Amino acid sequence: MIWTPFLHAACLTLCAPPLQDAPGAEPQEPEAPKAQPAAAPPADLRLHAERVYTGTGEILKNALIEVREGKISSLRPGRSAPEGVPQVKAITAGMIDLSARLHSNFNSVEQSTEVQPHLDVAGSVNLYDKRFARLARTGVTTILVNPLDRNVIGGRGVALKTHGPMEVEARRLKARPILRGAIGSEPSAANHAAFGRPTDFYSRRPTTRMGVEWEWRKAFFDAVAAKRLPEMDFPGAEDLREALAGKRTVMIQAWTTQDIRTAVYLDEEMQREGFGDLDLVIDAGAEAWKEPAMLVRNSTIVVLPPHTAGGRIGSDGAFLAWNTANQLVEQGLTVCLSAHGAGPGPATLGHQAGFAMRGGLSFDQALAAVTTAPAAVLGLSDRLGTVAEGMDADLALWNGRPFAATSRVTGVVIDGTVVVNPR
Amino acid sequence: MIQQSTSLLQRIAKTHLALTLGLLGCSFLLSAQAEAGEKYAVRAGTVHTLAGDAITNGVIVIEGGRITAVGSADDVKIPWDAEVLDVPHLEAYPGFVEAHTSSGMDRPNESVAVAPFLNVRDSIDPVAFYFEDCLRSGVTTINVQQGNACIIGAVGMVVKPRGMTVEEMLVRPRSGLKISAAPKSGMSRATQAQTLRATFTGLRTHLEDLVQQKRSGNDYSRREALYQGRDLSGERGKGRAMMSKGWTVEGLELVPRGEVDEKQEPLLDLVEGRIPAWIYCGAPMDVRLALEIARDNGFLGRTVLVLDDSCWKAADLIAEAGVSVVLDSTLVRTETDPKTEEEEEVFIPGVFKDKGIPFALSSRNSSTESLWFQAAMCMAHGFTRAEALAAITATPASMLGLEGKVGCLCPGAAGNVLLTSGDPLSVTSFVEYVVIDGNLVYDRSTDIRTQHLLEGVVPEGTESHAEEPEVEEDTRKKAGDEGGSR
Amino acid sequence: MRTQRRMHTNALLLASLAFVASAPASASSREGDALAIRAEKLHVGDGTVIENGIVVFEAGVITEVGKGAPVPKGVVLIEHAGHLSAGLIALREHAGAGGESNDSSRAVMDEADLAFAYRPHHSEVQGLLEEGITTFVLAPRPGSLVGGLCAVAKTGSEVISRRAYLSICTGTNGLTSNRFPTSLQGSQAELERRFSWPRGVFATAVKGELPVMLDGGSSRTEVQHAIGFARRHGLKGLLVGSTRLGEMAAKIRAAGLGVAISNYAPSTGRRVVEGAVALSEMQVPFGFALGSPNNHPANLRLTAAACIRAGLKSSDALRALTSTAAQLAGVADKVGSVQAGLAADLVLWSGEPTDPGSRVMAVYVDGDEVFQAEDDENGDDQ
Amino acid sequence: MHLPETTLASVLLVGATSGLFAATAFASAAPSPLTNGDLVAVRAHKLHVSPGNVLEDATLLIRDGVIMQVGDDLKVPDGARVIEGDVVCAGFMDPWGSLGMNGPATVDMSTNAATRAVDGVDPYLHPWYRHQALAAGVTAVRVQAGMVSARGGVGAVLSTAPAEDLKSMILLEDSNAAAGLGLSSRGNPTDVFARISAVDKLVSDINSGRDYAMGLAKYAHELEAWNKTIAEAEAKLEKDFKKAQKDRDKEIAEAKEKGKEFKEEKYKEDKRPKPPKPDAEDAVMARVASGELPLVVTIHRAAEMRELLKGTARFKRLRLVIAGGTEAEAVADELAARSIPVIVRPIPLGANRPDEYSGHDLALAGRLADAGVRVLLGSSGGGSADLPLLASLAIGHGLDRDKALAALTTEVARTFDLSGELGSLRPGRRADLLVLDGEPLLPTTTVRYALSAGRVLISPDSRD
Repeated sequence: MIWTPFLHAACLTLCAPPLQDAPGAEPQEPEAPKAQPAAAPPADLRLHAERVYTGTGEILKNALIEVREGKISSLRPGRSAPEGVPQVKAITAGMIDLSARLHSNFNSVEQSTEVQPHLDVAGSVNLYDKRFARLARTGVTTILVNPLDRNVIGGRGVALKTHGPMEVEARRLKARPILRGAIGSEPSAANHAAFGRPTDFYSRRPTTRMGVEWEWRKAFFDAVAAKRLPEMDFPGAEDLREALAGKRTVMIQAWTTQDIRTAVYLDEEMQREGFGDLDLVIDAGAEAWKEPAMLVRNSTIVVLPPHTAGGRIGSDGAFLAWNTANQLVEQGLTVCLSAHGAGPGPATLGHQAGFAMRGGLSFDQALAAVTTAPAAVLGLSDRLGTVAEGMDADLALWNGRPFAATSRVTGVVIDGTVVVNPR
Repeated sequence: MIQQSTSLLQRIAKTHLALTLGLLGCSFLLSAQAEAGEKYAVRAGTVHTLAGDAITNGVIVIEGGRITAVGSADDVKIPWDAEVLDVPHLEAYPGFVEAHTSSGMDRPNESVAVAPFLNVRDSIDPVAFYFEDCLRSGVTTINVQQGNACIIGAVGMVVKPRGMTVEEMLVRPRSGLKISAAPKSGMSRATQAQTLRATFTGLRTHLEDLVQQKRSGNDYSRREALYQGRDLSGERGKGRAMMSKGWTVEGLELVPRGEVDEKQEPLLDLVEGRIPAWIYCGAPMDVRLALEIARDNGFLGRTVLVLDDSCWKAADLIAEAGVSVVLDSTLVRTETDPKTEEEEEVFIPGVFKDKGIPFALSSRNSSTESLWFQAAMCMAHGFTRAEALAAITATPASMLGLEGKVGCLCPGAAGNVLLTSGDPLSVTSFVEYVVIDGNLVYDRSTDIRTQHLLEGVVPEGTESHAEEPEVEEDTRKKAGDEGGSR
Repeated sequence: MRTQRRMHTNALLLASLAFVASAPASASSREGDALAIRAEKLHVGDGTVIENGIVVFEAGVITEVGKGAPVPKGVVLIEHAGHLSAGLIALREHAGAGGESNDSSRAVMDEADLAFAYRPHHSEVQGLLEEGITTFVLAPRPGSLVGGLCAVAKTGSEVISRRAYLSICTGTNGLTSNRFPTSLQGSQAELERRFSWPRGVFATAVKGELPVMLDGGSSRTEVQHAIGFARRHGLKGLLVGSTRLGEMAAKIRAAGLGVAISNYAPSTGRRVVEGAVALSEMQVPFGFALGSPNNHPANLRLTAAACIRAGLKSSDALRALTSTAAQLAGVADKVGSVQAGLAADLVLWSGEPTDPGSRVMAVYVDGDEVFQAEDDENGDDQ
Repeated sequence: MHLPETTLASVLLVGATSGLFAATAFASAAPSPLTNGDLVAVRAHKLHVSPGNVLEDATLLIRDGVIMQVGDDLKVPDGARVIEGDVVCAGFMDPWGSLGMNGPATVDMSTNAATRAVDGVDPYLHPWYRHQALAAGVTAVRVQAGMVSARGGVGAVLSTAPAEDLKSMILLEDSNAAAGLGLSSRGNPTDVFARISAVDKLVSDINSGRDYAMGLAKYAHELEAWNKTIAEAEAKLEKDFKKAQKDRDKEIAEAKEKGKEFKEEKYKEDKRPKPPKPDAEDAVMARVASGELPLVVTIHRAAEMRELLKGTARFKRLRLVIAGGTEAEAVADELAARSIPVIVRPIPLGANRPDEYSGHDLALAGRLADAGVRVLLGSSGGGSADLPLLASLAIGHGLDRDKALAALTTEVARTFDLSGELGSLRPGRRADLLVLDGEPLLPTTTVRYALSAGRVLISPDSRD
């Protein structure tokens, strides 16, 4: 339990006694005077907020939230805070970062060959890494971990909560399967021409964007061919076929407009060839604002990288205009925001939502971009993204209006467990 | 507001090495005069003076670059010949004050370890992007000091982010001497402390030698006169006795101040408390050294500490010494307990507020970590609005000895006004206009760089990737420190 | 410098004969004549200590052990004012392979047999005797996914068991940057393939006839993966190379694995020794890895002493240095304790064997006296 | 600035202005006991007054952090806090450590003879590292800036008690001067000629230190003589002034008559003696040459040691201390004769050891002690908390047990002039002591209580 060692007198609204964070240790408060419906079993955790931004467009005022067995059991607005229940200014659903980049660096990508669709990054995720706890403290409750983008096709991503059991298989969410790849300069960054240098497997791989794009098309063509000619089968062919059939989301990192265009043309070529239609998500699409038409045409989902002071980001020097989120949403595209795993400080996911609002995005669209939209990409809209009865009890507690520069996440609940105590 | 004492003119004319000094000395005075005559007035929806409650439908009258009247529209009459900026939909705030930065110079650090005779005037670049960023984020007064990689650095100056020459930008010359208690590269804290003390010991030895030479000279001429049988026409020494809270060399009045070596002379000013000191501390142990050097050499009263984010652990020491501090742009620091491997977050301004130590915030860039954003983060951690705004207006102003001159909208202050589209600490509001010394210097609608950042509008003629220089990170600051936020 | 001392000691041995009641020219029982040693304290190796215990051995094998064990006629009796214990056993060693203990040309070298890399008279091996180490498991250096088959060797003499372990690096120690596998998921996929359709040594390992030596790597996640891998394929064996085994004690016991405690180094040491104490509380069998020549042979006893300082009982430490280590290496029928039928690998100490302050006075391997400390006049008596 | 009477020692005490100047800024040289007023009585079955000198069932009384009485028949005054234990001995000291120092300062290569270790001490290091050392029984550490630089500067002795502020950490702020000869830089060896010339440079530095002190004394002497002659001359001039005035008027008058231009008389006197340029480094080397500061030289190879011993033989009052000394046996007899202590690093080094440690083995301490050399045991910055464990390793390889205990207590105190303060449990000493549940330096022995200046810092309940 992380506590801010220097308590400020300023949080005047918080006056309840310390909250035991072990579920089920809630003190029995006296029976409410009015007739209680059939004695519902006591809640594991109860919270009260002046405003609950449910994420469904509705804002509940003075709402009392009850949590039982990791789910939101009841959500009743217009209530005063009972004795002993922590009160906060605002509650939103726990934020979701699809590009948290919490991989274990070069141990998380198999570079012996540039196409490894079947390898699951879960094998290299280190849940003891401090960054999980830091991310949880900023209000991010669910993340997607992908392999480092040093391969053309890196393999399978894994969706995890930022707090929970310490084994990856136990913490893995049954989300939509993800195939991770990259277009741009990074997949060929470590490669060099064969002659003149000691030959190792870095000397026979693409050294240009054309080569990277060729590897993508070759992988899909071979996968389709392998269905008919078993001797052409290779590990990961099934993954590629699932991607073509739309059963596996294809998440491609493409910073610049040139690379985004390559990704969209790849999808359209697959459709033209009749191989299938990729469920395409562009990660780190900084320059998506330059040619939005093709994204609309292909109804591609875009995950934006963090906003920077100068606008430049990424190894290819892409320029992210701050109104990109607003521009794409206005054209009907689904946009998610990401903070690339930033810990507590000036650039958390909450701050990225604020910067997107500075670029013109409305509050509701910003809230969607960090909760419901990424939840939909993961195919977990039935569990994550909104504050409603029956949903997972993943909550971010704020000491002011969410995403404002003058407020921050003071409490976090994941699966009903108080990870950061709002006290 | 611009000090006009005669000794100042004398000092500039005489002590600096720069060849251009002569003509510079007089030209900057004239330029300040020219603007004095014009009158300017601002009528805004609400005027936040930060020295009382906000005035709705307020008026600010500026004459000769100075605010002469602030009040509601009905009881302050706007002079007939004043140019009026009528923006009823905007809010007026005093310009923000950056207490210490080494941005805005072509190279912030000087390779010579002990160089108090240098002046930042010679390396400030008036057309640097940094000053444009200051306008855009509402900073109207900036104290430029040399970078942290030094032992005793150059003399700094307070400037405003407007003006084609350094003289036009000048607000106050000699705003302080930069000293570093953190080691210069290639040295460690042991050798840094040793060299720092040796510098002041060197000054003392130099002064003692001068006095000894003078005394020997006087004794010799007295004996010669006796031998030759003539009366000695005693002319008294033309110098000034040394006054310092630290240590003094008795008999310094024998030595005319001009004869003190130019390289040592700024140090003497420092020891005599005639120039403030800005001491950079890269770690908590540096704070002890900085306070000891300042106390032993008599300039603790005019010392401001420039702190790295790890120095919060020495807050008690700082409170006891009663000095004010400029905080690092990193406001949240994460530390790991080596025994339990638990991580603990510390909100640094909170520590200094609780201990009653006056502190100023500093920015790292013009948006994601600008002064207003840092103040907003203080509110997010429990500060009141007044406390947060004071940390970027009144407190830095008093550190620069400009309280009542900048950082507030009150009669007598400089005519520096921000017009914002809403609460300046909100992500969704912008600085629309900036008035400095009664001149409109910034209008967001013509700011092509903000349009480029916010709307991706590529200004014509700048098709190629106009590489914007990254704000130069003081690389040594983060050496060996795992750092909190990414 | 050391070999020169050996001739020096032999000369001294003759000079010191005067103290011994009756002693033939050299104290060696190889040629059939028996030898007996009486020590103030005889550490059998299972925790029991016999006051004034006598051990008799002939033709390299212990025949009698006991308080009043009868000394057969004509047998030379050596009186030793100090302690006697079985020779120490190091569980992960590279001495004797002369730096050739790892073939980095390919990831999997499953049939490589370290027994053929062992040179008994290599200079690296002599240092072990001075520290009372008489037996060690020669294992491949970490670096390849499957390094090969470890051998159990007697210090300075022959290999006593060839296929002691199959050495596997499941963690980051098995990865390199310029050949397969370069990622943890790549190495896990390769190991799954090798053990799900096992052939050759993999088949014998899955059948349980060949224990594995798992280098789990240092982080807790990698140790978790190693334990999960062993349980998934029903493998028995030893977990090595990790400094964070304390927190995983329960999981290790559930998986039925043994542990080799890695070297105590001042900076990372705290976790290693606290891990040993936690393992001993959970009754997980453990021994000590050494890894000379890069680590000085004295580190074996130093690590044991550091564990005692952190709370481990000294009898448990001695058991970990001798009998448990022998069980883990699968040679408990040959070495590891002072019992009839086992090899006469004995060490004479000036004090408690687990006290680094005790000197190694003499070392016997297979009944041969292979080392004797120089007798300095003010013999360090306890 | 007027210098006092000119004797070699007193001049050195004044030292160059920087030495004086720096001294005033710090606590006086004598360590400041943390006074806590209350009375503590420690009773033990075996009380090691000093290695080899053990009292049975003895009691020790402490007041204000100083040992008042030690004896086997003392009555415990009422009101005293009583601590019982099996064995009591003096706190161990690491003569070659870095606990409490800022990391980069210990490996700084830009240090010179005047750099002070106390400037590199960091009171804000996490207290847990100091707690580990105390729990292992180490109560004081001699630290050094620039441990591997040619001139490490002035070392200091720090207490391992929890640090409130810098002053409370410092037991002795100038314990020694330091030099490093022939140390490989990050493992790759330096060539032999560079090493030998480094030794000669050190010897010449000591020499220039001595000359500097001589120069100061000579200057003070000459100045005094000059002042005396000038005072007499002035008195005479005062007396003859009237006559000189009359002569002068007469000469002016004559010159005017002859129309010649009057020329003043030429006055000559000998010049005021110039003071030697203040040099902080030479001031430190002067204190080394006079024997006031021991000189700890980190040196390993026999060739350099012979050169050093030969070069320093003529400095009669120089107190040399060898640190490292891997091949010290080659000059053991001369080291014993000149009573030069050797700080041995009893760590088991594997095959990948630094070049200068190539001949190192664990029996070095034992063999040196047998050859009559004064042996100390140091961690060389590798973690003072493990020194007692490494000391038992040295015992296991031939070092006599009492000599090992001495190497951690009395010998350290004697080498750094702290015998009146630390190292043994005698009246007047600072109450740094350990209460153990067994013989010292056994792995089974734990520190039940650790006292620093009479304050109980480790007790059974605050163990980890």
